[in-house]
Amino acid sequence: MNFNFGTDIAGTTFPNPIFTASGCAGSGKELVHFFSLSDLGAIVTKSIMLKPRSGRATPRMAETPSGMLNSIGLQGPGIDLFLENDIPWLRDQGARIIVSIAGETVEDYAVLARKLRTVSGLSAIEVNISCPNVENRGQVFACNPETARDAIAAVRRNIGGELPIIAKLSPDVTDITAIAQSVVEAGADSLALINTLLGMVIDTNTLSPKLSQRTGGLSGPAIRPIAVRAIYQVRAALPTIPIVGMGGVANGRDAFELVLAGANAISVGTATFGNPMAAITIKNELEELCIARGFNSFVEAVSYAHRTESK
Amino acid sequence: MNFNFGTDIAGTTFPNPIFTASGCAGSGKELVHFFSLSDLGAIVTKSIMLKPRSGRATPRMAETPSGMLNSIGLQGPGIDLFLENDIPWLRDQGARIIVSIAGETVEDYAVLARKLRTVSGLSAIEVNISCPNVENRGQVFACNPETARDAIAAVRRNIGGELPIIAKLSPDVTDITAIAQSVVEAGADSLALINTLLGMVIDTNTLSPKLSQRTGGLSGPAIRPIAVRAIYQVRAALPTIPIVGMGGVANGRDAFELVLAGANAISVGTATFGNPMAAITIKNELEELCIARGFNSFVEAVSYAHRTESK
Amino acid sequence: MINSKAVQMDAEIISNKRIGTYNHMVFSVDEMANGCRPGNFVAIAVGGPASSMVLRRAFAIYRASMRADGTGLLELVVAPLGNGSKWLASQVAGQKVNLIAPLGTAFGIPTQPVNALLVGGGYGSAPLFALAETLKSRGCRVDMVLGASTAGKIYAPLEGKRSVNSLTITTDDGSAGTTGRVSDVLPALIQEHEIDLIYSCGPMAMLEAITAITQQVGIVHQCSVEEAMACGIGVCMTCVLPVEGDDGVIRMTRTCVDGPVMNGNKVLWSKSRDIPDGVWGK
Amino acid sequence: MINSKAVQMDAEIISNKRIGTYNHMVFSVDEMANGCRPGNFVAIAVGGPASSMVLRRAFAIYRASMRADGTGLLELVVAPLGNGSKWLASQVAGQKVNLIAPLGTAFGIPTQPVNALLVGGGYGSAPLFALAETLKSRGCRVDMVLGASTAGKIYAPLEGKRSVNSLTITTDDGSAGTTGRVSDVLPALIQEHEIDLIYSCGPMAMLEAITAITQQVGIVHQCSVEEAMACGIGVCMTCVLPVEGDDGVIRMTRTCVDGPVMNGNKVLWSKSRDIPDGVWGK
Ligand SMILES: Cc1cc2nc3c(=O)[nH]c(=O)nc-3n(C[C@H](O)[C@H](O)[C@H](O)COP(=O)(O)OP(=O)(O)OC[C@H]3O[C@@H](n4cnc5c(N)ncnc54)[C@H](O)[C@@H]3O)c2cc1C
Ligand SMILES: Cc1cc2nc3c(=O)[nH]c(=O)nc-3n(C[C@H](O)[C@H](O)[C@H](O)COP(=O)(O)OP(=O)(O)OC[C@H]3O[C@@H](n4cnc5c(N)ncnc54)[C@H](O)[C@@H]3O)c2cc1C
Ligand SMILES: Cc1cc2nc3c(=O)[nH]c(=O)nc-3n(C[C@H](O)[C@H](O)[C@H](O)COP(=O)(O)O)c2cc1C
Ligand SMILES: Cc1cc2nc3c(=O)[nH]c(=O)nc-3n(C[C@H](O)[C@H](O)[C@H](O)COP(=O)(O)O)c2cc1C
Ligand code: FES
Ligand code: FES
Repeated sequence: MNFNFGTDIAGTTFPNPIFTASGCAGSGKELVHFFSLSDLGAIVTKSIMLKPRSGRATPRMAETPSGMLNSIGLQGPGIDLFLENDIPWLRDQGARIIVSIAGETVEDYAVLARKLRTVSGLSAIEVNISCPNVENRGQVFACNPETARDAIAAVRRNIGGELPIIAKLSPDVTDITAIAQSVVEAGADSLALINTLLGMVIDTNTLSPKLSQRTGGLSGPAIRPIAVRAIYQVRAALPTIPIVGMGGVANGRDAFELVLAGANAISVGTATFGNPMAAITIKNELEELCIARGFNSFVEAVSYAHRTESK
Repeated sequence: MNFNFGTDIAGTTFPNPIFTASGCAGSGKELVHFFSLSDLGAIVTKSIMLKPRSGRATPRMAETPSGMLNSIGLQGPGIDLFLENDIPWLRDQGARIIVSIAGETVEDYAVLARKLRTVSGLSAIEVNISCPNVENRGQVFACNPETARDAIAAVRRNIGGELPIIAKLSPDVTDITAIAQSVVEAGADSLALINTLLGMVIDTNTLSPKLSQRTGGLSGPAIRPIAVRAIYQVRAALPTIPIVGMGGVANGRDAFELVLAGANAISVGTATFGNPMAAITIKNELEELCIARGFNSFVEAVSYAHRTESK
Repeated sequence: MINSKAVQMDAEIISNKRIGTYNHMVFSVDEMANGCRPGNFVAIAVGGPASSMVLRRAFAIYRASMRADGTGLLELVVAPLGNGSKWLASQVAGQKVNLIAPLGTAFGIPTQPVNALLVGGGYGSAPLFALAETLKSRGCRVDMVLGASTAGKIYAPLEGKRSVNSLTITTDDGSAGTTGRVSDVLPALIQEHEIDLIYSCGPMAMLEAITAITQQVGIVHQCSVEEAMACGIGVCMTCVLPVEGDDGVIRMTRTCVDGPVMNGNKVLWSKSRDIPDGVWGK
Repeated sequence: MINSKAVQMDAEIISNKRIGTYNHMVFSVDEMANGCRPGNFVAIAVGGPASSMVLRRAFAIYRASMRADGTGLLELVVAPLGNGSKWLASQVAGQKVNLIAPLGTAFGIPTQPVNALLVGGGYGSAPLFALAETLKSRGCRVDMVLGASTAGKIYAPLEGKRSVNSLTITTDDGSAGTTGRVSDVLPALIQEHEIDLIYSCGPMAMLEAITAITQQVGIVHQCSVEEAMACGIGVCMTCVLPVEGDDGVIRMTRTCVDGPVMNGNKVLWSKSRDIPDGVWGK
């Protein structure tokens, strides 16, 4: 078959557009039990912070209709151990690696970028700015065009020339295109849409919030219509920016929907919890669908739902 | 039994806290086939505008995982015919009536309020401000503290002293408590939380957005965690404001969850489409649950999930 | 207004048989069957207790009948296409589903014997057989045209065929009957059988094509439309079509309560799915 | 790391019987049964194709065995409590469910014959019977305590009882055995049977109470914990507990891959569900 499934994110080429979503595949160590990591377009690692993090107290999750809440709190070993242990291992697997970073201050993002600058074998860096900014009353970086810009600018200044920066945005904003515009101006090469939505579940037995942190991030098929809308809006506002789409993709049809809306690649998150093989199944189904609908290459399908407007 | 199921919204008492949600029960004419409208706390009518409205072209809806999108576009007969036909009929049914109004300009809201001022037999007026403001590039009134305030202030100035004003807010904002604060300052006596979230579905057969208007409002159980979070946040910020909660309530447990988060009454929307008797079933289940959890009155259960914080 | 006979109930599946690409399903209902008229539909909750599908699915009533023991039977023809219909078609005898029926308007039955042509597309043939029987019993001549993309999608059971004077079949791919669309064969049939009245049920594009013919020839066209419905009972306003009323005003009209059977000649079919100019409130 | 034997498959339900307040369910699996050890669990997708439940449910393996024909059997004890478990318990023989097994750690088997006390709460008894058989076959003395709120929630099938030297039952309401909790009867049993090692499985509060005793008396405590799991395979980090490692560092440790069987004496049980001071990365 002649179908070209490859995709390009800010100059880096991936053999197929299906990635893992940050925080939904760990560092890939468990998933190799089910498939070869090199079969996916890329592995996006769990957002890593400067120092080791215990994360939040449990309960950290609650199932919701067609979705779930989580408040993991970015548990992880910190950047140094991560670079020592996980990156070499991922390289050995032949995986294309996108490192996701998260900070509590603008300076955190700068330091993380400097640490990554010299690491070889990375395909891109995803900047998770859906984190509370401890210098600004805990307001989430991604919820304000200025703080979002500051975090991305700090990464841009420190990362060096090569590595594409993917800014990951939160949907919990009045106008996501304004945030998108702002981070692109600050030097983001690509956007990841969308992170989870802030939600809450109350346990009607204990009569208290179910999660230890009260609120958590909503993911899964329930949020897919929000993801499609956000991707579509941002694509309309920024016609050429590469977008990594995510949010409730559970099968090839879902992935195709996000692609038509404007995603140049798709991250699979919550679906992996229900099915460890989800990303591989989605990859195969998406390829079949693109072919069935008459596309000669994946790239042709990207943003196709916008065609009527450009006519 | 001694359980007191009554609730109070800004001085108006309702025998029970289960209402219909605006736009999900028409004017009640079809539901009387299934139950007596006076059995519910109140009927919230479909948002009515100044003039007759055709609404949007079809398709106007798309099912989504545990939810649906709609873009009805406020189809309706306009306030004059509505007051002539629907209100007398609802009064005859013994229903408690909450009229929902919607405008395209601040002046529209003012005129609608004046028209309602002298109508007898109304329990409250709900102000749907999730409408595009034609004087401000079509930005939704509820997405900006100033325009939200202007719309509510216009109603406040024109409605006279008696009728409680319930301001209905959109969850599609960065900080819903800021909007809540703003409309309460402008004279809202109560808040309705939440309206639908902006979403989109793309048809993977036609390769175009499924709804004629491209985007639509997401409702149903999928959005319940967002509703619970919004109600909880606003309740924490405004401890005494009466809140009419809604968003994905499909059974008594769901309603109870919103009540514990801070809702003084519950509107049932999308659930009625799946089951015309939903509101009645929810009412019965909610009463049983409150009793089973040891509450002596409905009012005791309201905001109960906040108790740990006030300790 | 909502069909005054509408009842909500849990109905047991009596049988579920695959016929061609369809499932013929029989449900045990009570006296409710008595209230069903050809053209009415049923709204069924799908997916079971933990379903991700929040909306009911509408199905035209294929047949409704009362048994000697006082129980009623409701029969449907289900095309397993998407999640909801596939779930329904996978349910087995003995299981129960929640349904509301009868809903919507019925085909109007002429008071005088007339020559009626019944036109069905795909599973759109379902409500036409009961209609044919009723028309026959009133002394009408009944001819039928059924069309589909391919032979397997023609639903025309033997017992159904008995109640029509003639049956013409068209398929897009020529795998059965005449190659082409139902609208291709209509003009000749109208002339040949001196048709007074056309009843139709099928995809919207087919109904539009038939209307083009009936408006031209000037004969009555009662069609059963199929617009996506969220509630099926008239409360949500999703299922509307622009229809000209008796007062000459064109309104966005609910097809679940003022339909599914409507006067096809009064529907402003519009492929573009716009709100046509002149609609009330545009 | 994930259990190296883990396999994902569609498994047919062979039988599903109500026993007390539980469902005993048997699934046909292939050689996978060979890899299952007492303590391992299975993760099952629930709700069918249009399910609103996106997460698998974990169930302790009650028994796993190979049949002469080379097929394997997997047995579970399911308490139908919430949406997922109710759905599973309502499935009938012949239907298939998707499962992943074996997952997680197994109970460690002592190399020398010892005196073991097995403590189960509610359906927590499920994995203990296979464990008892294994211990017996290694020459251990095996005593068992089962507790529950009420008699109907004690799961103790006849064939299971055969492999234990003694069985003590406690219920909160006194409807069977001793009134009280398992922790009330433990100290006496530990002394009486000169217990070297305690295995436990049940609600977290019970495990915590047992740990208070084992830490005091200074005996080994292998417990199977039950923390809410989103993925069951180690990728989501929802299922953690603060556990002291061999290096003395307390880490938030995944109970799906480094558990469910853990050294109870090394778990920092904390009712408040805080991150205890001293946890790495706090
Ligand atoms: C008045 C009426 C009568 C009908 N009679 C029959 C019948 O006799 N036999 C039969 O097999 N089907 C019939 N349908 C179509 C049926 O209601 C379902 O829409 C169809 O089975 C597809 O639903 P799904 O759940 O399988 O697909 P999904 O893709 O899961 O459907 C998603 C949503 O879109 C709506 N939708 C999808 N396709 C259609 C369609 N073609 N028309 C309207 N809504 C659609 C569904 O109702 C649902 O709300 C009828 C529809 C209407 C409105
Ligand atoms: C290692 C392990 C072994 C288990 N073994 C058994 C067993 O042998 N038999 C049995 O009946 N159940 C067992 N459970 C509990 C089972 O996994 C389900 O959690 C329980 O059946 C309730 O799920 P539900 O879908 O019915 O409830 P729902 O309310 O629909 O569950 C919603 C979510 O909360 C989680 N949840 C709810 N209750 C619990 C709980 N008590 N523990 C952990 N998570 C919970 C569910 O897994 C699900 O993700 C075990 C759990 C774990 C982690
Ligand atoms: C358990 C869990 C942990 C997550 N951790 C991270 C994270 O560390 N960094 C990040 O950027 N996003 C994180 N996310 C968000 C996902 O990457 C993704 O944006 C979101 O879940 C929507 O996709 P989905 O619906 O496919 O899961 C996490 C999501 C879940 C469910
Ligand atoms: C078909 C439909 C029409 C609606 N029309 C209105 C409306 O006219 N005015 C309004 O304020 N809200 C309207 N809503 C929003 C609902 O009142 C409610 O806020 C929302 O649907 C969330 O509740 P639910 O999940 O219970 O449906 C509509 C919702 C639906 C699904
Ligand atoms: S389907 Fe709801 S009004 Fe017709
Ligand atoms: S359940 Fe996901 S890591 Fe343990």
